Amino acid sequence: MDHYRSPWMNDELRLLQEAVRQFYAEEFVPHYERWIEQGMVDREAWNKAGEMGILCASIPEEYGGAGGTFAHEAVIARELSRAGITGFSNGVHSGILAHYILVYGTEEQRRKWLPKMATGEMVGAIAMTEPGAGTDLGGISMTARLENGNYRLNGSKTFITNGHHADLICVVAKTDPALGHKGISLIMVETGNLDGFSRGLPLKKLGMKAADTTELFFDDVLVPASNLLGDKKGEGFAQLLQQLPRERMYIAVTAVAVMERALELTVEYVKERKAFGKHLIDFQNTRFKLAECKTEAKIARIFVDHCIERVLDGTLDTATAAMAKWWTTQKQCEIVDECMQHFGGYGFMLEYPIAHMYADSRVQKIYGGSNEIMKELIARSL
Amino acid sequence: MDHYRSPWMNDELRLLQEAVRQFYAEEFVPHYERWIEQGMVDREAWNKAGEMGILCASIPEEYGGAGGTFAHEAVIARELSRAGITGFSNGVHSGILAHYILVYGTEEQRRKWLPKMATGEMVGAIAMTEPGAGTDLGGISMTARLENGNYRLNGSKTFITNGHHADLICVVAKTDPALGHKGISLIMVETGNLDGFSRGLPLKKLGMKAADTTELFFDDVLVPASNLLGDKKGEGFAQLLQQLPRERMYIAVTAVAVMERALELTVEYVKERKAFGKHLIDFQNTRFKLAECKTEAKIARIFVDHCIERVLDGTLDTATAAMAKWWTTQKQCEIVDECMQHFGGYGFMLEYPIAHMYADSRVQKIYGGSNEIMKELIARSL
Amino acid sequence: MLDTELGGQIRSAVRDLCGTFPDTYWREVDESRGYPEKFVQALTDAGWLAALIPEEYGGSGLGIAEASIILEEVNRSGGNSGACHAQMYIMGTLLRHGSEKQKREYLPRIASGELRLQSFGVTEPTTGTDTTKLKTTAVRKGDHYVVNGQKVWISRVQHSDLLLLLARTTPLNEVKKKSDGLSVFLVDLREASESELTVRPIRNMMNHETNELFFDNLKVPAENLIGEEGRGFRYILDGMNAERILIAAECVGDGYWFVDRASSYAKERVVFDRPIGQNQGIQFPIARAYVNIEAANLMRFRAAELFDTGKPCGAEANMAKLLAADASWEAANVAVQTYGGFGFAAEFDIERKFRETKLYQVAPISTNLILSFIGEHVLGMPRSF
Amino acid sequence: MLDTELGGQIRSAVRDLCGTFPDTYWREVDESRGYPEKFVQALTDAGWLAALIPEEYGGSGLGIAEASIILEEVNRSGGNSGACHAQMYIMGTLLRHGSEKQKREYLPRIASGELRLQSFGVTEPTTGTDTTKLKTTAVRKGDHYVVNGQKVWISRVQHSDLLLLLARTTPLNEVKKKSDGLSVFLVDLREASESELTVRPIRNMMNHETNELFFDNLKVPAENLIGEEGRGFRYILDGMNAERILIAAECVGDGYWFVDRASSYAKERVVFDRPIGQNQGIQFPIARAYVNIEAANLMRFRAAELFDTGKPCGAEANMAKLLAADASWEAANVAVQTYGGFGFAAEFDIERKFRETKLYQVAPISTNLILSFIGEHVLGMPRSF
Repeated sequence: MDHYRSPWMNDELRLLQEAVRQFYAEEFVPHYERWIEQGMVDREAWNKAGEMGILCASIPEEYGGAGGTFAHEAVIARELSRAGITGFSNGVHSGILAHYILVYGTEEQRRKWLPKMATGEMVGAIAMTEPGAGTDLGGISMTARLENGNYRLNGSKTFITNGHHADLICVVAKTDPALGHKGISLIMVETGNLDGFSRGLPLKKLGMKAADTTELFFDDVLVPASNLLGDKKGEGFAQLLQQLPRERMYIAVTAVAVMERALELTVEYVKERKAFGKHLIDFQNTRFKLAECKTEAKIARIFVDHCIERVLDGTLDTATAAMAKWWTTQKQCEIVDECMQHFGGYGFMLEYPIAHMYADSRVQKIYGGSNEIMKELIARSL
Repeated sequence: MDHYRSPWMNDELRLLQEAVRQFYAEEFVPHYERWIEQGMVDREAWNKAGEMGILCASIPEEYGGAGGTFAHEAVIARELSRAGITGFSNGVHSGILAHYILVYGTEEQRRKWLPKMATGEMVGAIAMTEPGAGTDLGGISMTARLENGNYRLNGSKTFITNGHHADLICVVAKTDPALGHKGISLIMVETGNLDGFSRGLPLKKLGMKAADTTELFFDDVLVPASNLLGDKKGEGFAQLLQQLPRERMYIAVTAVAVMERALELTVEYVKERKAFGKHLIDFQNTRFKLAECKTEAKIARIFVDHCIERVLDGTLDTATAAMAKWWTTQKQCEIVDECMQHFGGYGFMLEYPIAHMYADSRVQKIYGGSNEIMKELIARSL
Repeated sequence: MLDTELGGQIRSAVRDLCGTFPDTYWREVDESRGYPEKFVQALTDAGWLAALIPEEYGGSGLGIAEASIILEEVNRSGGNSGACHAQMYIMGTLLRHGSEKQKREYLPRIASGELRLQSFGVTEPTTGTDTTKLKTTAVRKGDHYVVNGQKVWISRVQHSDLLLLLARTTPLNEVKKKSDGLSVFLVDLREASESELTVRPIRNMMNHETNELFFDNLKVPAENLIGEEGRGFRYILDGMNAERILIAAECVGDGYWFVDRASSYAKERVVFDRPIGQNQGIQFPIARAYVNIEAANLMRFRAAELFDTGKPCGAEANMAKLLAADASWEAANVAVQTYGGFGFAAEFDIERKFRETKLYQVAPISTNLILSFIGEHVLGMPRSF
Repeated sequence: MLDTELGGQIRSAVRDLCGTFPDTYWREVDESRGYPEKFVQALTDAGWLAALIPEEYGGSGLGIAEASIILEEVNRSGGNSGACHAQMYIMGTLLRHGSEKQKREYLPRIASGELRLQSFGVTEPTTGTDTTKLKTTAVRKGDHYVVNGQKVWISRVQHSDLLLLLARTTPLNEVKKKSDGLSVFLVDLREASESELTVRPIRNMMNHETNELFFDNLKVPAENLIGEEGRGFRYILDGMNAERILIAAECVGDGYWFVDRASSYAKERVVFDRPIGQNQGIQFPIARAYVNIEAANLMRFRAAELFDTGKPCGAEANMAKLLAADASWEAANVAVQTYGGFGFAAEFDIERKFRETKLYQVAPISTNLILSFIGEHVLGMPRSF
């Protein structure tokens, strides 16, 4: 957007940005249409990303990561959206799961899993939602009972991002069903040759067609007791909550990148396309609507940059993160919708990226904590 | 708003903020209701403000100003809104007119007028709009003809802020009517004992009741040729344009302060008031709506702070200033409207400040360049 | 109903009458915070305020659709029905539930204008929209009731002769349903002494006379009880749909007025050598506001048709009020924006109507309560508060 | 019109028929990007698609109000009228302007389902909404016209036997008015050879078959010209109001479907120990969406009533389409938000209908062109483009 540069960018990040941009263009974009058709990214995309160094970018080098910060993650996520790609869910893998392991895991667990996640040898997923329990974690029915040094897992999960490819799954389960929220733990499951574990077919969904999203089934699955994340049962709920503000910023970063791209594509289109003998951009309605979009995209960018700086200095609070999540995703949907309108019928054609952006955007208002939940979190600070 | 502090604030500005807050509370607030009734602030409010040092805060000390920056002006303007006062139009006086004189005036002009403006001995106004010409300056019919070392002014102006009290008026007039925009000049008029000059009664208007807004009539008014602002005829249009981005920030700063105050008053009210046996704040609709308001107020604040930093480092561009002006005033009206709704019938009662805020806010979307014009300016950058 | 011959005749007659009260008249009334005495008199003399009173009681026995056309035209002319609309819907309680004696005594004099029934005393400061919780009591003492309590937002008390009052006659803890035990009285304001009834005006943003009332042992003759004691809540509910339909019509009238003014101004006002209406940024918002008024207008006539044929119309009356209030408010904003600075100057009347129409987003029922009503009673979702 | 007996009977019969095509049917058609062959056949067999064809030509001679109820019910049942609605409004051009011979030849077979007239060839890639500039030409050569040019967004060509084509028969520079010189032809798609007519499907976001057409010396018998040569633009204008009313009805049907699903789900889905519909953040948006659908619905019936009584209905038809498309889109968004993650999963059908209803904010006329129409032709403001 014009001459504005994010205040947290520096030379190192600029080099990373260039490199990542080139990597996506060469390694992802040519396969993207095929990924959409097959309903998921290629498994080897993860290995390539690992080689490129964009997995676990903010994990310390001693655990195989790139030793960067959230700013590195933001650059990597932003460029993915700018390349027009959805469905390569590195946010869950590097941004969330790897950080769970880093923060809550034992030293042994860190050394065991993080290096493999950094190379892409293991793809990570988090299995939280169940058919009957989304927002309300107290309602989950997945159980993990401790028996002879093993946890026995029973239950099913749905809408699991990276579900098909996942080699390492962090399962939210009740280790003490009687205790409600305090009986929830995070159990790490390695899926290789695992008896009783199966995955559903990729779910058919509105957008994000290249995202590998499946159901997972656990039928008397046994994992060693040492796979409990951290060293204490019943901490799962607190562990999930603690990282949320930071996690929500991934969504906000993506939202802003999508707005900017939508606007860019639309401005290009309305400058070319003619109606009634004029370029579309010469109609005042077009000018005003796009000026409004540009304003809100820029404001969103500046606000999210502010929040990123708060992540970096450790002062991002729950309410502000919630503001960033709901507002940027709301504006993403509004701006993409408005932009699409300027394409007329062409906006519906899948050969135009705006059609994909439209279908892909809507879920942003739902996942990562629905925007209604965000408003409730903000209301608590009133 | 929570723990957020504007990044451009420093200890000196914090002291200023405290002092100004106290000054308004003691010297303005007790008279405010009366000012509303009489349709204008007291003339001596200007002198008191001069004594306090809040006039010409960003004018160098050598011309009697306080030697501050736009940040000082912003603090002074913000506190006025926080005190709930509209109508003391220091923005026009110190923020705009004094800067015209500083930037375009000759050294003699600066020394002649700025010190008096700084003390409040002279109140300043800018006479631009005419009954037949607002946005389109090319359409003004006020003339200033050079005759024997004098300019002879003929015409009338309307909606002139500070019109009744003004001692020094910067009149936008055509010195060469044949030249269109290039024939426009700024002529400084000292109103004391001036033949042919008269003012209308205070205009009745929707809000801003304490603002002294009048029509001005010039009937063969003669002023010395040396009252041409600067030393060259026909520069008026360029002079007016050049300062606009900075001027628009006054409106944006006020908009944010009003949003924050509206939200504060409303949160207080909904925490007290009950309906159906619950406090209003316990209704989810109340919580969500106010969470939305709080989000947008905070985002506006962060964006405006970004723009203020750009004013301070001299990089604020036209499009970004236009974004700040239209978006913050739009949000000001939306938020005040939404807040008022939560007061139910009480929101209409003039003893509740929210009723005044509602009536006062609407004009923000119109003056300083209507929001439609702002969108056009942004569209040019698409 | 939208274009019946009768409706057209009424519209045109009321429009003619309103035409004799130009903008300046309303501006002056507003400025002096006065009551449009002359206008209300003219409207009464022409019989329009008695539209809903049956012919046998001296009225013209029209339906709510026709009555709503009258008020729409008042607002569409630049005036404000707020000064007199209540007579139309308050009277219904008396008409439907009053005794023959009460009707013979009051209705013809209301129809002729001799008596004004403009005030409706329901809301209290602490009960807000939860009417069944109201605390004003009326206790029977011989041939009188003695009223104690407080009311708020009671409009037009200073320009009305009669007040329809809702008060509790059986304490809340002695009734089976909380809506039981409330009764309706016709209070003669002319007879109430100052010590028994104190009227305190509330200053507000528009020229809408509204007051707080304080009852201190006010004596009301028992014969002024309407219908049966304890059934008052039901009696006034009937009138609420009428009120919503009429207010929707006023909003529609306001909406058309704003659109007329805005589009005319947009055609005439030339900036940068062309009429500003040629700008899509001006034209499209006016057009969109118009579309929403048209839709609200259809809902208002739909509700009126159901009302006039005795069918349930709660949903439609509420939706009409919601749609119309939102639409007139949108139109008001569009008009201000089209007029620019002139929109704020009293002499263009936009600012006055802008203040006046805003009231209907809150009164007599807020948007949120309408949404609750639709959510619960039409769509069957659970009660949310 | 809203609640006539005939309308009610049609509604209930169509609803019964649609009930035999459950969600899974439509989901499979969508998934395979197929044509709802079986459904269209059933609708045709029951005579519903011939609703507007006069009885003398084998149809049922109903009005547009009844026809719109049919399509509304299709969409309200979770289906999509997009596969077959065009037959209803295209046929009008043939009916009103065709020769008796043409009518006798085609209408009865269209009514019986033997022939499908589902495609309408107007839009071109470079002319967009400015129809009079179209470049496809038809040149008379003996007893044939020879057609050359290109069309875009031509729906259902692969499932239609006949195409109504608009082409220029007199060059633009030889006509007085730019809307002169266009003519309408009935093209028999079964007879067109591949070398003369190329059909290229366009992949899109919903399962809506739409195509580009390339005409390369396509021969059309002169007897297939409808009405007089050069007057075609006027002939198709007539049908546009019908199209808008029918599409408004489909949007209304979609809107009710979304609100039904959302409110049912909100009643059943329990989170934090209570149905989510108890949350105002869920309930109020559903209620608001419902109110807007109700308003749009009234405008749709208003437009239909004017259409059916032969009165001008351009403003109302356009407003109905605008209001209904906006309302169904609002309802779609509300439904997705209510369903949360499940709103995106194909098995709940919300995502399919969400994609389908979105189309109507753009097609067959965009919101902005409707606002221009209202601004210029209803409110008298200057042309803005």
